This record gives sequence, C-alpha cells and structure tokens, in this order.
Amino acid sequence: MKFDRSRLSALLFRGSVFTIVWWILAEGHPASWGVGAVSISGALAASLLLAPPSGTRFSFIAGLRFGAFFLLESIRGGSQVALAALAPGRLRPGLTSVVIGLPDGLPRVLLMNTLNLLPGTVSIQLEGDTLWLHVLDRRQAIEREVAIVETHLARMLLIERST
Amino acid sequence: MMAFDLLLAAAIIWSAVRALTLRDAAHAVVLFIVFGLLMTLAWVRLDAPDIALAEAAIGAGLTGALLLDALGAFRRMPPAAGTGGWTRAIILAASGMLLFAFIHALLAMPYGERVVLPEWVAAQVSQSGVTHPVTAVLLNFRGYDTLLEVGVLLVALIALLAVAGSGNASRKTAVNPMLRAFASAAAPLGILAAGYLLWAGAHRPGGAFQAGAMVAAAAVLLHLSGRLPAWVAPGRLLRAGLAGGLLFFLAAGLFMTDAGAYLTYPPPSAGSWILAIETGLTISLGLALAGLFLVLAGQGRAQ
Amino acid sequence: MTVLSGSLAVFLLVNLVVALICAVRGPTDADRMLAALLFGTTGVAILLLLAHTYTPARGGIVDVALVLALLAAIAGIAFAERAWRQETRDDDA
Amino acid sequence: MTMLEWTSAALLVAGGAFFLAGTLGLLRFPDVYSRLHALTKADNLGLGFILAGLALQADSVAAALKFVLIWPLVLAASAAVSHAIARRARQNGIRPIQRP
Amino acid sequence: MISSALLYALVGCALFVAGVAGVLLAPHPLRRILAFNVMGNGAFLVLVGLAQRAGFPDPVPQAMVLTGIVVAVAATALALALARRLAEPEDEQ
Repeated sequence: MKFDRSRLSALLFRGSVFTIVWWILAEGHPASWGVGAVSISGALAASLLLAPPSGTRFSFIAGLRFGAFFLLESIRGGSQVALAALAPGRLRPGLTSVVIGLPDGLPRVLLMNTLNLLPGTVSIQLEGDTLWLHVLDRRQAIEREVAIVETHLARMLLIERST
Repeated sequence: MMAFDLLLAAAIIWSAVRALTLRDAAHAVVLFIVFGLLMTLAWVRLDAPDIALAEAAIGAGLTGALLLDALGAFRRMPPAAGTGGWTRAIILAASGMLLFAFIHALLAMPYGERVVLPEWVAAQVSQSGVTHPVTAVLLNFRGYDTLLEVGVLLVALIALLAVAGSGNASRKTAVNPMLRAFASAAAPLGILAAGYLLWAGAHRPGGAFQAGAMVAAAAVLLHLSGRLPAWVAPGRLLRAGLAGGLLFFLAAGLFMTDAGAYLTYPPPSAGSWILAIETGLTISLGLALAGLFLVLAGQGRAQ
Repeated sequence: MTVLSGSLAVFLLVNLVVALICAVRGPTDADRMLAALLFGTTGVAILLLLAHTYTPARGGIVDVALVLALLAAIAGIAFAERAWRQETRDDDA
Repeated sequence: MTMLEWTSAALLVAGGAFFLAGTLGLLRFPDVYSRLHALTKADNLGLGFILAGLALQADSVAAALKFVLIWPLVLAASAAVSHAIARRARQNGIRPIQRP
Repeated sequence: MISSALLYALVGCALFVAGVAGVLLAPHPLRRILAFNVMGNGAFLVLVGLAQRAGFPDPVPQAMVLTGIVVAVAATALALALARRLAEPEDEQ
C-alpha cells in the first residue's frame, strides 16, 4: 500500500492525522465536532503554511516495521543506559562522526531525531554530510547502527539510494 | 499523599528561595522556571487543574521564554550596590516577623464555619450554560472581571509597544534544522490543542485563558525556531484581532442588557453565547500574550 | 492499584527533586537546561500517576500532562537559542 | 487482581525503575553529553512503560489512546531539546570527556 | 493534622514573605521582577489553599487566580520592557 504524497494526498494525510488526534483529545465526544472542524482546519492551514508539501512519499508497511524497530531499540537503549548508570566506570564516551547518505530535509531530520532516542547516540551537529554524534561507548559499531537506521528510513520514505 | 505534599512544598520553597538568592542571573531564572513547573504540580494537588493548565502554558511557555530572552540584555548590567548590612538585617528580621504573623493568623482562623460560596456556585451552575464551575464563574457569574482583565492585557500590550522603542526585528535567526522541523510539527498541534481546551472549558478544565496561552506558546516556539519575526508594530489585521475579542464581549454584553443587568445571559442560549465569546477571547488573548513576547524579543539589541 | 500509583508518584517526585538539585548545581549552564528535559518526562509521569490516583478531575489532569509535554520543550529551546550564547557569557556577580 | 492489573502493575514498576536509572545516570555520568543520554533514553523509556501501564487501566479506548498519544509528543520534544542543548554546548566549547 | 490545602496555604505565606524580602533587598531589576512573581504566586496559593482547607474545591478563588496569572504575566512583560530601557544607556557608555 503505497500512496503518493503530492499536494492532495499531503492534505488528506495531515487532515486525517489531525482528525484522529482530535478524536483522541475529545475522547470521541460527539458534540465536539463543531469546534473540532474549525480547529482541525486551523491546524491544517498552519501545517501547510509552515511545511509546504514537498512530494515526499511514504510506505505504510515500512513505517510500521520502522515503528517496531524503534520500540525494540529504545528498550535496548534504555537498558544500556540503566546498566551504565549502575557501573559508570565501564563507559567509554566520546565524539564520533559518520557520513550519512540520506538526502537533505525531512529524511535527515528524522534520522537525527531517531538517533537521539536510540542506544548510545546523541546527535550534535550536521556539517555538510558529516553528522557529529556523542556516543556512550566508542567500542560500539556506530557506523553500522546508523546505516541500519538509514536503511529503515529510506524504505519508509521510498528513497532510492545510490550507495 | 501527605508525603507527596510535604516534599513538593519543600521543593517549591527551595526553588523560590534559590531563585531569589543565587548570584548568577541565568541560574536564578532557571530556578524560577523550575519553581513555576513545580507550582503546576501543586495546583493539581489543590484540585485546580484549570490553574495548572494555565500555569503550565504560561509559566513554562511564556514567562520562562520572556525571562530567558531578557537575560542577554541584563547580563551586561553591572550589579548595583547592594543594600547595606543593617538595612538588610532589619528587613530580614521584619520579614521573619511577618511570616510568623501570617502563619499565626492562618492557623487561628475559624475552621468549622460553613463556606457558602462553593455551594451557591454549584446550585447556580445549571443556569449558567456550562457545566464546569470555573468557566461558569469566569464568564457568567463574574463576567465583569474577565472583561476588565482582557482590557488590562490590551493596555499592558499598548504600554509595552510605547515603551519598547526602536528594535531591530530582523535579528539573525537560528537555522537549526531540527528546531525548525519540531516547530513546524508542534505548532499545528498546539493550535489543535488550543481548540480542544476551548471546547473542553464548557464542562471540564480548560477555557479561553488556557487556549489563548496555548496559541501564544505556539507563537513563541515559532519565533524561537526562526519562523516568525518579532513585532515592531502590529499590522492592521493584528490590531483587529486584538481588539475584536474585547469588542465582541462588550457588544454581547450590551445586546443582553435587557435582562436587567450588564452581561446577564439569557439562560437557554447561555452556552452558545459563552462559546462564541470564548472563541473571540481566545484569539484576542492569544494574540496579546504572543505580542508581549514578540514585542520584547524585538526590542533593542542594537549593541 | 491507587496505592501503587500513589507511592510511585511519591517515588518519582523524590527522583525529580534529586535530579533537579543535581541539574541545577551544574557545573555548566548546559546541565541547568537538563531541568527542562526532566519536567518533560518525570513531570508528565507524575501528573499522569496523580490523575490515576484520585478520581476527581481525572481527565483534566491528563490534559495538564499533555500541555506540559508540549511546552516544557519551549523553556529548554529558549535557553539554548537565546539565553546561552557564548558572546553574552561574562560572569556577572 | 486480574491478569490485566498484574501486567499494568508490572509495567508501572518497570517504568519507575527506568526513572531511577535515569536519575542515577544524571548523578554519576561524567559530562553533560553523557547525562543527556541518561535523560533522553532511560527517562523516555520509563515514561513509555508508565503510559502503557496506565493505558491498560483506562476507562475507554479514547482515554487509553490519549496516554499513547503523549509518548510520541514527549519523544519529539525531548529529541528536539536534547539536540538543541548538545549543539549549543558544543558551540560554546564544552569538550566531551574522552576516556581511552 | 493539617489538610494539604492548608499546607499549601502556609507555603503561600512563606513565598509571599520571601518575595517581599526579595523585592526590598535585591538591587538587580531582574531579581526584583522574579521576587514580584514569587510574591504573586504566594498570594495565589493562600487564596486557593485557604478557601479549600475544608477539603472541597472552590471555583471562585480558582477563577480569580486564573485571571491573576494572566495579569501577572502582562505585568512581568511590561516590567521587563521598562527594565531593559533602563539598562540601555549603561550599555552605550
């Protein structure tokens, strides 16, 4: 199930996200839809103004798979920090840099956000194609882990990669 | 839950006292923000989620951002001569006595008397058009206060514009891509949440104040991420929006004066009146609160 | 269950206060900014546990947590983007 | 207690444990960058467990989903804040501690 | 045994007094603004805590405090603007 996120589908996609969020917020109260319609259109207008649709495409199944991957990895990340907190002497913290292959814009922002929440890495700054990371344990295979996240994101956003 | 209350009380006093005694200005402001966030927890413990909502939105979103933005201007200021030793001792002693007197008065207050006001409110809520008592008080029973308060906010904003002087709105803005992305995603959600709080106000905690604060917080976030310029002078549309809510409130009040007193809603349609007025108020309050920050943020950084 | 969530709320408040004292002590300004992160997570968790522990106004408290989750970030971002710039860093005292 | 309540209680306790780990990390990690790891990972996971535990006991589906909605919100916010802090710390010349 | 509402009212007293002392003692305008806000928060706590010490929520003081918070932020912004103007000439010297 793949759909094009050109203008119309971006509108539909964001509109349905906001509608679902409203339904959750108002706990499905039927009387809420009057104010809801106005708020949803307001949010939609703001969203289109702030982030105009850029023709990004999105694979739903890969998205779900990414979600599952994210959940498992964040449990691993939390446990890693918990273990390190019990024995801080074992830490080997430091700076590293990796070269990333994902294109500019949303994919990179998503990558940096994801890395902030995954085991052992906090993204610090992007200089050109070089991403500076702080890692808790420099013996960890950072480049491979970043590459795995990149592959997941590329599949989710349907990006053909040359590398 | 007494352990919770005692610990929270101690933490609140700690953060307030540190905010007032630390030497470094940035340090003190951080503690003040911590203080505001701890107050949010206290309001929840006091069964006042309305105030907690406003405190979370205004304390964390607005006051904090105002103070942090001002830090740059104040850090350069040479510290003025402090109060002398004797004066200091006298003031501290007097404060101690004041505290003692307050606590004594509070504990000595008669306890068992029946408080009639909450019961009166509870009895009248069915007439007010809403089912949430705090909203009923704000917009129906004590509509005057709310009306005047919006006026106060507008006057403050006008005074601010008069005081602020020439600023340069086109300050170099941050180009942090992560921040831009976060703001673009969070601001629409903020608008959605504002709409929800506005709707919720009729029957549960929420209302125009919290919704307006939410709108303002979204504007602050957009400004911080470089998506919204500071205000030098509000344009025509902004002025209309600012005044609109207040004027609508006034007009609605005049329209209903035939009931005998100003701002007395006819009971059958009171709910819709309140919703309409609250919508106007949200826009007006949100713009005014956002304006407070955006005007100050653009103020003289010519150095 | 309310006993569990109530005592967990107290436990998290202890955590929050200890972490706050530690964060505010520094040594760098960056450490102080961690306070915003603390409220975004621990503060939200405490509010939700409080909402579960006592029934009146339960839904309202969850809304407070939601607002706090959105807005605790603003203080941290304001600090990083506005207050803590290298050129303004000369010790007042 | 029913099975559901036991699961929920276990999730809540696990959440509390991760918060404790986050606080310990904050107290014991050597520099601000490492402390960021403690807060963005352990605390977020702790909150996730507590949200899951509370969602299991919610009155309605929508109320449960509200708990679930809070998690991505907090995650996005803490990712943005931690990035802003780390970036500014590096720009202001705070060196991360490197151990051999 | 005092109720938790009364406890918070007592905290409010302490905050109010700390704020008064801060306003009187602090030479720095920013600190005075902080002290003024602490004072206000103390008054809010006394208002709500005292009204609810019997244990029932009272919507009237809650609504008053709600308006009070908004007025306080307006006053803070105005005070900051004035203080910034005061600080300006010293910067130019």
